Amino acid sequence: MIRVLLVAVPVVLALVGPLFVSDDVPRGAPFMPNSALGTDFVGRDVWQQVLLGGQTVVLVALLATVFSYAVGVPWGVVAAMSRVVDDILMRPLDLLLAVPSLLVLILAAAIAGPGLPVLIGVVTLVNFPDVARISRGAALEIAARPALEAMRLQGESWWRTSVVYTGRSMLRTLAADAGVRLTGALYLVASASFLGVGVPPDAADWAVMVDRNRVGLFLQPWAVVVPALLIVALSVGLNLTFDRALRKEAV
Amino acid sequence: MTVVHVEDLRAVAGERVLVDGVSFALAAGRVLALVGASGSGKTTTGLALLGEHAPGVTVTGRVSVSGRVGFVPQQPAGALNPVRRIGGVFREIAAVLDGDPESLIATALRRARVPAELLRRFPHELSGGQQQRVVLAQALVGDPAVVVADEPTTGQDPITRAEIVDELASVAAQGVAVVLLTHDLDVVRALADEVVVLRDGRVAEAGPVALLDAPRSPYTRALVAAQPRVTVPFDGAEKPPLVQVNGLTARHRKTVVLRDVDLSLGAGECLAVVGRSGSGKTTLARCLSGLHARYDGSIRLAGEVLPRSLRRRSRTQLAAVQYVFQDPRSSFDPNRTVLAQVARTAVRLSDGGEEEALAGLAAVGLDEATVRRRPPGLSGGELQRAALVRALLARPDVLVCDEITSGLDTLTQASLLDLLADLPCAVVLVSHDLAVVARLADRVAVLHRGDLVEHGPASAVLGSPTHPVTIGLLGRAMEQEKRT
Amino acid sequence: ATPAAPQASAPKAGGRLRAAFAGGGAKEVLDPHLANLFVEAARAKAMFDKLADLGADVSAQPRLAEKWEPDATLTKWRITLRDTKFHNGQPVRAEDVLASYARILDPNRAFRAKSSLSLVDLANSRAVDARTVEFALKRPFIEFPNALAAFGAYIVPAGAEDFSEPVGSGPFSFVSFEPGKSVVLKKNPDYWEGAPHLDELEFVIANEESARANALLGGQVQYAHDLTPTTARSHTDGRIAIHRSPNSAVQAFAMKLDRPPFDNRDLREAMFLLADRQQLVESVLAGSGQVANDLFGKGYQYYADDIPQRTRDLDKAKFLIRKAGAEGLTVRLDTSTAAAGMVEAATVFADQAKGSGLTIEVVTGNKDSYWSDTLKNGSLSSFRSGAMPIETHIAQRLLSDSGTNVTKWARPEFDELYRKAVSTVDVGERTSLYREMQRSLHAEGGYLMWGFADWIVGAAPNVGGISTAPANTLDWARFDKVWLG
Amino acid sequence: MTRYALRRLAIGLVQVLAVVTAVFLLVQALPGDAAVALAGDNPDPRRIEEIRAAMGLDQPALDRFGAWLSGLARGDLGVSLVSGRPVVEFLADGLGPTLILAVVSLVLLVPLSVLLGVVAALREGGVVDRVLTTVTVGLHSIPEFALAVVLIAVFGVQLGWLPPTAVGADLLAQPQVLVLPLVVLLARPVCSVSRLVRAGMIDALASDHVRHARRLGIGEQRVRFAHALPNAVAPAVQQLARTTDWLLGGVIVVEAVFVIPGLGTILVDAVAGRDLPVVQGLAVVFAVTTVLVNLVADLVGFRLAPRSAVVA
Ligand SMILES: Nc1ncnc2c1ncn2[C@@H]1O[C@H](COP(=O)(O)OP(=O)(O)OP(=O)(O)O)[C@@H](O)[C@H]1O
Ligand SMILES: Nc1ncnc2c1ncn2[C@@H]1O[C@H](COP(=O)(O)OP(=O)(O)OP(=O)(O)O)[C@@H](O)[C@H]1O
Ligand SMILES: [Mg+2]
Ligand SMILES: [Mg+2]
Repeated sequence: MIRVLLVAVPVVLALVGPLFVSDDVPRGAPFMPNSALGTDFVGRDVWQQVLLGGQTVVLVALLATVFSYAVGVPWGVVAAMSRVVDDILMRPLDLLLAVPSLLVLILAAAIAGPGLPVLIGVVTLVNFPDVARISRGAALEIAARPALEAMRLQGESWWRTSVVYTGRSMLRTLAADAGVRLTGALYLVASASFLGVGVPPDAADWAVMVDRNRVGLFLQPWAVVVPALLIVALSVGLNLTFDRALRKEAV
Repeated sequence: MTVVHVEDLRAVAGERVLVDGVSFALAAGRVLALVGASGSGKTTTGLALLGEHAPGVTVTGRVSVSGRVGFVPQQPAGALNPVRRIGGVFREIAAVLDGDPESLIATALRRARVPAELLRRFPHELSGGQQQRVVLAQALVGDPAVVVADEPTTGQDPITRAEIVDELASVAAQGVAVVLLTHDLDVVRALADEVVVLRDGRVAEAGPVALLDAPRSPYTRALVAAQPRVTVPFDGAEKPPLVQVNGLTARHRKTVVLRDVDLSLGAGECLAVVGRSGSGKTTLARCLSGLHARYDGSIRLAGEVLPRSLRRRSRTQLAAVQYVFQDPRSSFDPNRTVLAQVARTAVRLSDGGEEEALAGLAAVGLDEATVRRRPPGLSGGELQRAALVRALLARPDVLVCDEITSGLDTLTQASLLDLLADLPCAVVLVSHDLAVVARLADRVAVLHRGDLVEHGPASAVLGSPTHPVTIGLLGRAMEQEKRT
Repeated sequence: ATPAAPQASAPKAGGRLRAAFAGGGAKEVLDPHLANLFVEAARAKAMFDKLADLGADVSAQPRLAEKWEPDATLTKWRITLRDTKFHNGQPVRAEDVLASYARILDPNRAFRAKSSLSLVDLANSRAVDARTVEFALKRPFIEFPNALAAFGAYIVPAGAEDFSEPVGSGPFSFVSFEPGKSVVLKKNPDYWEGAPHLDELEFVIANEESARANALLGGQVQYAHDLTPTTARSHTDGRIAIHRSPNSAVQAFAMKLDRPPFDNRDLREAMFLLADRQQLVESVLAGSGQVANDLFGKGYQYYADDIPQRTRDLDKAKFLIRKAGAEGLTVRLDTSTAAAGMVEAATVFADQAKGSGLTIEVVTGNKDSYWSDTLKNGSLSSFRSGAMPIETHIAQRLLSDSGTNVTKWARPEFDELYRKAVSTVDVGERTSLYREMQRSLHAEGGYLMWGFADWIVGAAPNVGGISTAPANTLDWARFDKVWLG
Repeated sequence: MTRYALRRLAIGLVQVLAVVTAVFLLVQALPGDAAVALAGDNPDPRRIEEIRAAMGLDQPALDRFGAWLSGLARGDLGVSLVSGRPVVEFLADGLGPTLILAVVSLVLLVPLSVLLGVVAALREGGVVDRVLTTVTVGLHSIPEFALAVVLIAVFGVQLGWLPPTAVGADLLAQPQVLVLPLVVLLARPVCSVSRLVRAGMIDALASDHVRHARRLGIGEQRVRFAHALPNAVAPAVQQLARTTDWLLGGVIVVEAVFVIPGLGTILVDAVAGRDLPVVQGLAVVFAVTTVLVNLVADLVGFRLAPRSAVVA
């Protein structure tokens, strides 16, 4: 129940929140406690910003995670198929892993300029080598399984062996990874804001709110606490859900 | 002196009764064998002696053991910690016992015939037989009153199997009571003083080992009767070759595991491949069926060279050679129903469908309700039969079977052998069990460390073996034969 | 609601003050001619002197130069030096002044003061005697003292090239330097303006504003440079004292006059009228500043304070937009995080333009190349500038040949007015020329200057003598006048 | 094993070169250059040109890279464009604080995350496990700066128990300034490592060999820590390597908030200032540490999982 609430509250807020925001938001002085959650660092209503700000966080984190898997899983699976392809595909990733992810983040964001697509791209770029490595490991193990060999003996199509069976068998490994990876994506989005890359400094975005409103922590703590709690709730909820799903499957 | 006393042992998992009123007693230095079909409750009873039970199982009844119990689990590989050196674990075991650890360990190693230099190794650096002895030695540290050995010979070649039997015999001779859980009646005959036959958790029959020769209960009689014997078969007529293997040299990475093997097999014949563990039998079978592509030389089917890799085999070629895996469970996808998976062969390779699959499965005694379950819901024997049907639905010219009878009780095994004997296609049978080989094979190939050391008609190879390995393998089998 | 900076007790000698500044990391150097960042400027000021510096009204005040006298053509300036010494005991001589300027003007180097001093004709300048320099200028220039006060125009001993242990004539002398971390200085008891109160002064680097504030709150430093209004508001319990320097920076939007749509005067006026300056000051500067009147340098010498303040007039703006035929037009407002508050101001302004018929679309660009991009591209962009004399502002940004003419304001008659002003000796006449220039800028210029930001400095309550002069002027960050009470 | 290590080092050398080249290209691709960065607000284009010439940035990029590479071959990392100081000095300045932070973090991280992982695994699905999951995952998802801000506000400013920053402090002489930064630094890796330990421990505790070890009469504590744990930490070692990498690569946020001038700060400043030789020097340091750390992790991994050595 708690688990469900932890996930549902932020997700619902993120999805339907923007519908409840009126267009002409009165601007006031920054960090004033004059409404339910007060005003933020440029005098906007914090509650309105909370309603607006979930979409990007949830979207960026989810999309970046999805893209990391969309790129990383086929990458790893293809690499697992042949030794030659393996070297061609995996060596460059070692390289990418050898550059600290924050340097990648700073450089990529500086080159491409701000914007959500860039942020999603960068978070994907930082994450997918790891996903590729994990998938490659899982796929290598699956490829050696008699079940897959049996399917090949049956003359099964590439689609059924490589995609349906391999994909499905990797689910457990990937699910175990996904919770932490989503959390990592949320964190990267937030850190990007701290470093001033990827998002406009006054974007309505929970992660940006946490960063930009922290100067007003003593005046108007809600402007930091509410978005931070929403991010934490989402991460914790997702991880508990994945844990539970894995435990169920293991039984 | 009675060291084990079991009275009215019951084990229940939910509604299901796994063990129902089992009682027996055992004196020091004696060997008691618990025999019975797969799933009859042997392991459950054995574990009860240790005061253990599987999760979800409730055990009632009286179990009293005077002294410690040592346990030799079914798979020694799994019981050894991959990251710990052998010696370290021995010292830990000895540390919790009274007495000088060094001498305790030395005694146990001597009794299990484990050379002391193995102590510095990791488990993966040992052969299967060595692992088995190490586990036995662990059980023997500090003079246990009882040793429970669970399926100690399953999957071992005859030579190794005989060694294990000797070891257990010598342990018993040193005054330790041994409880042997097995379905291998030869081992029972060779070792046991007393036998308890279990059927569906109940004692079907109990008494001295001689009861196997004159069983009273029909179940025991069936078990004993189903056991195949090593007999020298008659020569069949020579047939034109269907499969020809020329100069086959196969590698795993850089190690050569098969060296220059030449073989041939006629249509409808059965070729048995025998040899000690690690001699290259599975590799040969996998080369034939296209699962192992790293080899030199050629494999021809009806005169045509077979592509090395499955990917390059045409549908007819795929259908022509089929393979049945040693471990049926891992060859099924646990997420789809058995029927769905078996039927795929018909769909892909012989334009059939689910009806044919159902018919084929029914023919081996698997009803629809069973096969509509997913693999975890079937027993090992059932899955083995389903795997066989899966291969047969392709209507192959050659069926390659890797060790498909090990781990099955005699009754299940017998029905499978009948099925194989009636197949119209050629069969390549990889097996440790010479009795099975003798029953089915027209030709026999003996592998030793990657070399084909003997190859010819079954009557010739089994009747007058020339290579020492063949003699060794056969000799051990015959020896056991003689004991009965 | 800001507490008045508590004036600490009477001046007291002794003690060590730690001042936290944002820094440039390990790239900082102690060469005063290379000074670029605030911390470098403050350190240079503590160890070196310029001939002149900017006073509270941002006009040049004599420093190392005791006095200056132009000749009638305004092309020969005679400067008398104070009788003082460098930290190594050598006197400050005319030769050192000429050598310092020669170093700055070296054609192969790129010191910041170079362009300000470029009108000095070095070949014809000379040392009259040890304490008198005669500068020859390439053209008449009454504001030459502004050049002497230029950022980075410090006097160093002749021949100085190695600044790992710098020697200057300033109120503090060098003790130690850890790049990116700290600089320790000690008092120069022989300083010509009187010895500093402090015995020792340490500059420490903390790039994060919150870190500077926290270090101050935690007692780890006694002076924190450049705090936000929010921090100032957060700590009103007397644990720290807040010092504000008004008119330290101007915030603006720049429209380009040489291209559509802002080549249309009506549209520019409409923009002027659209801005709700009070709201911008409230929400972007958090109230820590004042409304501006589209003119640079409020409170500075020559500022035209007689021009009435513009206020928002939406109806008139709508009318003008319609008149300019710009109804339904979308204008792109380029901004970036290159300077604090620019993006926020852009968003607020875009909101204010809603319902005017004109749509403002805020585009956040790359911060690293923003200033060079904004010079060439776009038609409307965010702008911010620190304090400098109004003359300098005009010379750098508003003449036809100015290097950083963002608004592309290029008018021969305006250039002529400027030329006239800088060659007019009479102050009253000069002032009226500056006012005329400012009137035309106010009426039809390209800068929509909406606010002046306060500069905020925090200090421990016991620190006295902190001035509230605008940033970059003489009394800003001037630690020889500061004491620990 | 030695041959394996040597081969890896050779590959590592190629990787370092590739990283350096990639970083060079990336920095070239950045908008603006050191001259633009140095010119500051409202720069005069003429001045930018002058600075460019003074820095030698008017030379073709390829020539500059070539010169830098040949310097590298002689063990010379060049001098900073902006300050003219040798790059080696920068790295030496930043390495001290970074090493102190990294070493102390690791010394605390390993036992702490192993302990938490083991405790959670022993109580799998129970209240303790869920609380630990919630707390560690919660900490994992809070951005570092948010955690730092709260800790500083509470313990540094309001309660005044600990110094809120490390400004101007000598890290070794005043270890109390390290307390808050370490708490922030540890929050994330403790989660990722302890969750891996937990997962590994759950698998290991359910394994046949652990069950068998219990049967052999080995004490429960020994079974847990000498039999199950070594199997559980093998996957965590890889994660530890990545953490070490991250710690050595400069922990930008923590360094900024607590004013600890380490490699991360130098990196950010150098990128912002387009000080290419310094960025390149840092890239060399990061790439070399990555190669070494991963090599060490793999060697430790082989020790922990002897079977994999056969495969490698
Ligand atoms: N936890 C459990 N819940 C329900 N049934 C179980 C459980 N554990 C074992 N069983 C069932 O109990 C029966 C007896 O199992 P046991 O392992 O004792 O058989 P066995 O005689 O050792 O068989 P095998 O020869 O295959 O090893 C089997 O049918 C098995 O499926
Ligand atoms: N994947 C592998 N990598 C490396 N060596 C292997 C691999 N698989 C098998 N081998 C080695 O190849 C040799 C032959 O193996 P194979 O599996 O063919 O033996 P087998 O005769 O089937 O033995 P068993 O009776 O134990 O099943 C053995 O020495 C084995 O260790
Ligand atoms: Mg069993
Ligand atoms: Mg085999």
